[in-house]
Amino acid sequence: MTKNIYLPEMATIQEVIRETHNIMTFRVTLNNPEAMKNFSFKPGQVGQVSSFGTGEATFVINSPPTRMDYLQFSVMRTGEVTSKLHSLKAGDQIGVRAPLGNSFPYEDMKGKDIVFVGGGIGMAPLRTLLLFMLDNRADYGKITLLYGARSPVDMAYSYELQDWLDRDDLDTYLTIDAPYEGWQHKVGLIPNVLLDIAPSPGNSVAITCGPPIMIKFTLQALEKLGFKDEQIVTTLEKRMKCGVGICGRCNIGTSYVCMDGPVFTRAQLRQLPNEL
Amino acid sequence: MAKVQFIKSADVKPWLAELAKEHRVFAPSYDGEALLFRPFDLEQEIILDRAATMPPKKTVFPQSEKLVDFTYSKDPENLSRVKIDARETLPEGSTVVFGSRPCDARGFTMFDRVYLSDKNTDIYYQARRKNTLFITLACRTIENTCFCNWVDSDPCDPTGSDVLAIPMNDGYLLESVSEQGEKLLNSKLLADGSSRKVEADKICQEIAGSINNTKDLSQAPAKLLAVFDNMQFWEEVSAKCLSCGACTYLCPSCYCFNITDETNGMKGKRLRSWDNCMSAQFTMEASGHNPRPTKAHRLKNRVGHKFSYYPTIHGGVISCCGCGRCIKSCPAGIDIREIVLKAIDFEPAAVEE
Amino acid sequence: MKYQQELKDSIRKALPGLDVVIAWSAGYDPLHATPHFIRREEDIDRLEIGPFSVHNLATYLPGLRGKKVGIVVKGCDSRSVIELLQENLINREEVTIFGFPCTGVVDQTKIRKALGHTGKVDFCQIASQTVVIGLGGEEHKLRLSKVLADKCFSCQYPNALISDHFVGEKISPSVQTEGDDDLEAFEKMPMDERFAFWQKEMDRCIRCYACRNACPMCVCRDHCLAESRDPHWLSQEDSVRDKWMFQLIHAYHLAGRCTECGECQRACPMDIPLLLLKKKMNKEIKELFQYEAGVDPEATPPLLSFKMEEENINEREW
Amino acid sequence: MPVLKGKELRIVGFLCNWCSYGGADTAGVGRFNQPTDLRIIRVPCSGRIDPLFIMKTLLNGADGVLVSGCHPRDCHYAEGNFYARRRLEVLHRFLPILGIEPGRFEYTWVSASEGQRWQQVVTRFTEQIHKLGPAPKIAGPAASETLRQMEAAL
Amino acid sequence: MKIGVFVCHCGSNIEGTVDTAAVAAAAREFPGVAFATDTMYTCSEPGQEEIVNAIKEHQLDGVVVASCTPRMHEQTFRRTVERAGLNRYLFEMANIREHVSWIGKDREANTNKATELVRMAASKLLHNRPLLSKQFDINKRVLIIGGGVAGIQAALDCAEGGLEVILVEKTTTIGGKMAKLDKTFPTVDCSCCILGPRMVDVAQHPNITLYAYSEIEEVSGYVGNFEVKVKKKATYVDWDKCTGCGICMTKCPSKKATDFFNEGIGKTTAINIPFPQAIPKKAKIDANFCMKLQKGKCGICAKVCPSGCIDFTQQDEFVTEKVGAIVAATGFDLFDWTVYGEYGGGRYPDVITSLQYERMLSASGPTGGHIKRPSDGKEPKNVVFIQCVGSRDKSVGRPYCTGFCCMYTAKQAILTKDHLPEAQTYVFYMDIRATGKNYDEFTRRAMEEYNAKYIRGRVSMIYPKGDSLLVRGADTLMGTQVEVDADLVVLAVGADSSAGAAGLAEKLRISYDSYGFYMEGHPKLKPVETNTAGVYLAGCCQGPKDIPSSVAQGSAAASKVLGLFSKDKLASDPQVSVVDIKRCIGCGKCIKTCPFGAIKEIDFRGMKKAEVIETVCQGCGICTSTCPQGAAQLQHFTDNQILSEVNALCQF
Repeated sequence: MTKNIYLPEMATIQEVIRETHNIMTFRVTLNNPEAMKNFSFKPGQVGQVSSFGTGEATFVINSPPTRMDYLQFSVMRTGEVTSKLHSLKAGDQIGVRAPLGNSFPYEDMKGKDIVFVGGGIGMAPLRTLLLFMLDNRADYGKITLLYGARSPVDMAYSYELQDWLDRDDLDTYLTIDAPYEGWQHKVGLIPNVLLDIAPSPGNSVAITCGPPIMIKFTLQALEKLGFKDEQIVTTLEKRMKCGVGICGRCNIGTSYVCMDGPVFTRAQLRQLPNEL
Repeated sequence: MAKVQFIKSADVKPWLAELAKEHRVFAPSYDGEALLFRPFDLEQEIILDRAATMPPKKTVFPQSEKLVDFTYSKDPENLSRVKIDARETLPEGSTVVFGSRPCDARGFTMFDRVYLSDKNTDIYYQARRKNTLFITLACRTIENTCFCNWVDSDPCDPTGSDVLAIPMNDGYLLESVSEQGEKLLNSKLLADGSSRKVEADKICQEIAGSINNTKDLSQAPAKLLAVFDNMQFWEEVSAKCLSCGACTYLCPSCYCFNITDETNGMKGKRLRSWDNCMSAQFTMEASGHNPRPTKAHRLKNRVGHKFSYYPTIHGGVISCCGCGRCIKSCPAGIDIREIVLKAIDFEPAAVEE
Repeated sequence: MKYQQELKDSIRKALPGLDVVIAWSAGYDPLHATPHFIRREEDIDRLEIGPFSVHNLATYLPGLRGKKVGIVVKGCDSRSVIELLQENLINREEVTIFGFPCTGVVDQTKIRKALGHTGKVDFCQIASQTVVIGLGGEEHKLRLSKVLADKCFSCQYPNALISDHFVGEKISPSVQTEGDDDLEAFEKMPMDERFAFWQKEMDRCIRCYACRNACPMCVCRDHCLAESRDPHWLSQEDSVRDKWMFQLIHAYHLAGRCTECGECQRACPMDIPLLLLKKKMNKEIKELFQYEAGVDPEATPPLLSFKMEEENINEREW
Repeated sequence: MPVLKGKELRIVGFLCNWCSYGGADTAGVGRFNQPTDLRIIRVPCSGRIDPLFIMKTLLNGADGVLVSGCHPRDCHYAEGNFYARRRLEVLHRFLPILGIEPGRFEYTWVSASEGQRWQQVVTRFTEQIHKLGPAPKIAGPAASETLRQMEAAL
Repeated sequence: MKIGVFVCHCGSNIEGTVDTAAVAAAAREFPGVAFATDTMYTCSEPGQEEIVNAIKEHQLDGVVVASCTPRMHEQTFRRTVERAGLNRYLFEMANIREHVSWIGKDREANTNKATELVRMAASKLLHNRPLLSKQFDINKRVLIIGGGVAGIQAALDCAEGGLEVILVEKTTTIGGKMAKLDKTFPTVDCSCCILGPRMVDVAQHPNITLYAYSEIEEVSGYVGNFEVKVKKKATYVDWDKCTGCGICMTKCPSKKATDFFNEGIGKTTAINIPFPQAIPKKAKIDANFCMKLQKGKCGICAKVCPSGCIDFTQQDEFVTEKVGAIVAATGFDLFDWTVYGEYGGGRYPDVITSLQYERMLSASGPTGGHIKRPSDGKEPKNVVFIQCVGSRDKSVGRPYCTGFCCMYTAKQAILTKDHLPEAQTYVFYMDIRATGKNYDEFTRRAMEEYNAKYIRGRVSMIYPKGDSLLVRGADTLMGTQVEVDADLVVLAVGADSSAGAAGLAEKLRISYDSYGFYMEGHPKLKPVETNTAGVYLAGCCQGPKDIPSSVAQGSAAASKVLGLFSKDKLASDPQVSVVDIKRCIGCGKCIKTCPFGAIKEIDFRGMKKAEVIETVCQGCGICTSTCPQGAAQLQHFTDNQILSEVNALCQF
């Protein structure tokens, strides 16, 4: 029998983590053990998470495929569905349609130096790839992470940051927009800090994700550092409903963000009509 | 070899009554001042000499349908443990649509490429599509808004139909197009029509001859992309647009939809309902950001999708069947033909001035 | 139309000071006109006014705020302009109004009803009392009075009530002949039949919201309750209840604001008699408050104001 | 949830908090017997009662809707019931066009001290609704296209 | 949301006719309900503890209590859930006592109805959101409107409490009605002697600013931050210089000016100080009678004034005061008795009002304390008092009892005998209302010691008879007609609301009853509050009352103000309207209809939008039902909340 692309898998929230005042992370497992066991996805793929009665919203699976105890979604409160999700607790039931969309070109990145540049909730898609690469550390060259947020309290995954800072095989830089008492890391806007760190474009790929304004200036900074369009990878967000390229709202010209995205290289983005 | 049968005008209703014993049968009849595909009713007059207000889109793609039925249930031991049972509700039974036009039936082939692709199968669509048969009526009158000939079709085009009926002076020549269609042509009310095939072909030729002014739209995909960033162009062509959904909802090939949840007590449903790319809400994100903030952006996407993006993805097939309902029913009289031609004729130099 | 040339001259003179002038031009066939946005000198030639100038162009004004806009109005359209001014939804200094004496516009549904269908119109000639329509090679002659919109029979304001440029001679309003016959007839029907009537009519609504978007007073536009989840008045279900409820929302939000231009009904692709609801609302508003929308730019719609003592509302006796 | 079959009809009340809700309380305190059909929704002011709530309630199948606020001039918010009076009166007169008996909706003014009057209002309105009987119901969504299809198929 | 439902037995009040256990059982099936039980007395200490414990044990984040009316215990339970760590607005009540168990005995119907009310409450609760108050600064100054005894009391109490007080008085002197009285009942002590010192205290108190002969022009703002525009009416006398010496009065040639203080008994000069103890003791020119102002000739006062304070060019002046609270103590006016044709309608000079009689009795009054008939100055022999003139009389639209007329009539009967031992007094009365301390004893004395003849019955007509009057009435106890010859008739005129009461109420945004008396917040529990936060009432503006009650209310209002100001910041009520800026199209309909001016237009990135001023919004929700897009939503009564109640009830 043909799979019903609209029928979610039922899942249980195992753990809820409050990240910031408006971001919560949900760790979920599929109720059907068979389905959970067979679940496979690639870093960067997304899922449609349902609160039945409210609706669905799209989130990247931000746990890596190498750690399958649970699937993790981080949810920033913006609208009806995200507000509803924020009211849920461990043990509550949700629906998941995943994996959807494309993934980061992690195969093509093998042997390369990797530069992650994440801002705010934009850290979520980077996290999955970062952890995946750390779990396959030998496959990749030098890995640099620059993660910025407005202030320390706006920084998601704060409980993991120390780990990342402590690792020898990962260069982690944290930055906030303005000085804050007790903050021992960098202060400044992400693009400026990026220019300070000045990662070499040589054999590198930069992966950046964050709010539109940050992306805009980060792309400029990367360009200044000598990164070519093919070396820059980012993800797009659009309003989605079906998640499978049918319902007709997330296209940019001929590309459907839900199917052909959400991951695009800057070179690919330049090919798309200008409608972000 | 197609089965060819003939039916006298007077026998149409009895034949439909026969078919109605096995299938849900829809035929065009008046509801108020609107000519709609309505459940066949012996008492109702069937109107076949003019195009229906609405295509029979609803028969395969309902205005609103349930995708998922869900029920909450509580663990009596621990009321806060709530289980959710979510199940699909697939349509059953078969349907025959009588009196659809070639453009109407062909519209579903635009759906097919998306809803039944190698990547995805929409099982709700599939269930209805499979079980809905179209007895399509070739057009004898070409209306002012008709332009099927621009989009690689013609008034006798059987694409997407199961039976093609060619109107003759005393009745209809019924030609099976699909196997399922052939099965419909087994009634005692029908007579072998092979002898009148030549006559019918002639009628078709005559009709085809009565349409002229075919336009070549092969440049449309590229040309529309070329004017993508020319917002002045789109603002001008969309100036009179009211951003309503008349064009999209009456379009046999518009297939966009929305998904919304409704609950009532411990029960709820996930609905799939028609959505309209001309509405600002269509792409409005929860943050308030809208990639298509103005009607110019939205009309650009509608025209672009039909005449550029879709053909680019689907081997050059334009996602418009030329029925002209969007022109006829537009409260502001927007003519999509004009826009496409204008884009094709557009000389970038003109932007400079 | 007699004053067409004069109107064109008037627009030609004003155009240099305006971003756009909204008028009408010929539509896709001889039976239809379409709104026409004049931006350049050469656009003026295509302007046409006459019995097919059905569209109420005032609908476009709120969307053009911030621009210098010229607009050609029939008498009835001018009431919508007044109403928009009254509600501060447009700025008077940004709008230049061109008026002309209107002798009535056609109702396409009536023509279609008279001819069966109007898909293949070859030509259309309009004389003072008759319309001759060429349809699929045949000629059909119709009395103009048979195909004019209902609102034209009871029209009290054939000349623009407000205008900066008025071409032609003002004409006096036609004597009320038909008025709200349909409303009167409808109100004679038994309750259950009325209830059934609306169920049947609303059933074919496709929720395209052409009624709303064509309405010059439906100013919420992108923020309409129809699609909103918060507040969540309606589901997206294809149900008579939701579709009917929307029409009640529309009618109620227009109470005391509706000028009965009839665009809701004209725009409806399914020909649902939506104007009936508005006529009823207006009748009651008029009876209760002696108020008519779109006549006085300084007035306040009656449901946005009150009197301590209401002359026509009896204190409830129980 | 169904109404008690044969006993009750579905009557919904919208009452302002300051006067009429208090009046209903006073009636309770005074043990003034009333029919049990009415279910009261409390709102701060009759001015808060969007007439569309009443339409929605009626279209949802209520058999009657009763609105009550402070007497004109006694509004807790000074002007709320003046607006309400106009809006509710318009609604009352509008309902017949829909084929809904205007008697299915009434509005009135009851102060917090008028317990006895509240008893009379409820009793009278409930009687009126029972006299009118159950309201005609809109066929649900299933009934539109699908039901017709089914009917046609049968 | 995890909801806990508590269905209260209220002893047998509810349980008697509602199966509360069944209601709780049914509630367990409702969406979101994670816990439901029935309890004996939910509002009791153990009942509330049960809620707190359940919230903790079951991790509830919303509570429904089905019990009595929310007007009774909503606050109680809000505090309960707050104690358990929930936001107080994540609570709903179902009224199953007043609206169910007490109004019917059909247990099946009641149980079903109670269940539905719980279902409604739970449905609404699912849409409730935590609401938080905002803190704002307050201006600890108080405005008191009206300088009668109630206003004086309030002003002094506030000033003593350390507050800055602005006292605004309409006439040129404070003192109000009490200053006009000769003696007070039941002690018969001198009114002016007890009030006078308090008036002086007002004048001398460093915390009190007095604006006499001033009125309130405009009030804006909200509790804690009102802005009040006061109109200081032109007196044509520079009060900074006027010493109140009174020389101007002795020289003023225009001696026919209306003597308002003396209730029109006699005339006064165009420039005058109303009475010797006036506070402030300043002269004012009555422009209607001043020859200089009327005809441009005269100006004698200017010439004789030793301090040169006369200024014929003076104009009204406006001052703006910022205050945090307002006490309205605007008093009352006498009922216009001339509507009574049977009493002569004002045609007989010897039919006077009780207050005119007081002036006549007063030693500082126009007659120097001698009782004289206005017509001929003779001492009356028979004085007839008629009670309930403009009280308890539906025919003149005054069905209420003024309450103090019985007492002052008894007092005046006594004083009449004191002044004119030969005189005979008659009192026509309906009932004697003498319910205060020592009151009934006092009326008894009038009858028994002072021989006032009390006749129970209404007067049907007063006829002129020679140079006296004939009073005809009924004696309902005897069942006979009586006729009394009267030299003087004193009408016990009832209290009417003050002439400007309605206008001021609208400025203060408080409500008033059909007679023009201001509405208190609650007839029992909030006697001096109004429904507008920060505005309080004292004295007769709320309804007729005697001096002790007025003083008590003055003190009560002052204590309310002091209580309010005991905090440095106030918390706003979060049940206010909020505009969703994304939905707002800036049409301004809400601004037009808001009764409180609580919505303003703002510019948001070049677009017009509406914004609610939280502290001004009173939470009526008119904007919400006006806004066509549903952009303005009254918190806690949003469209979705009300719709969820509707849907819980009817979705067939």
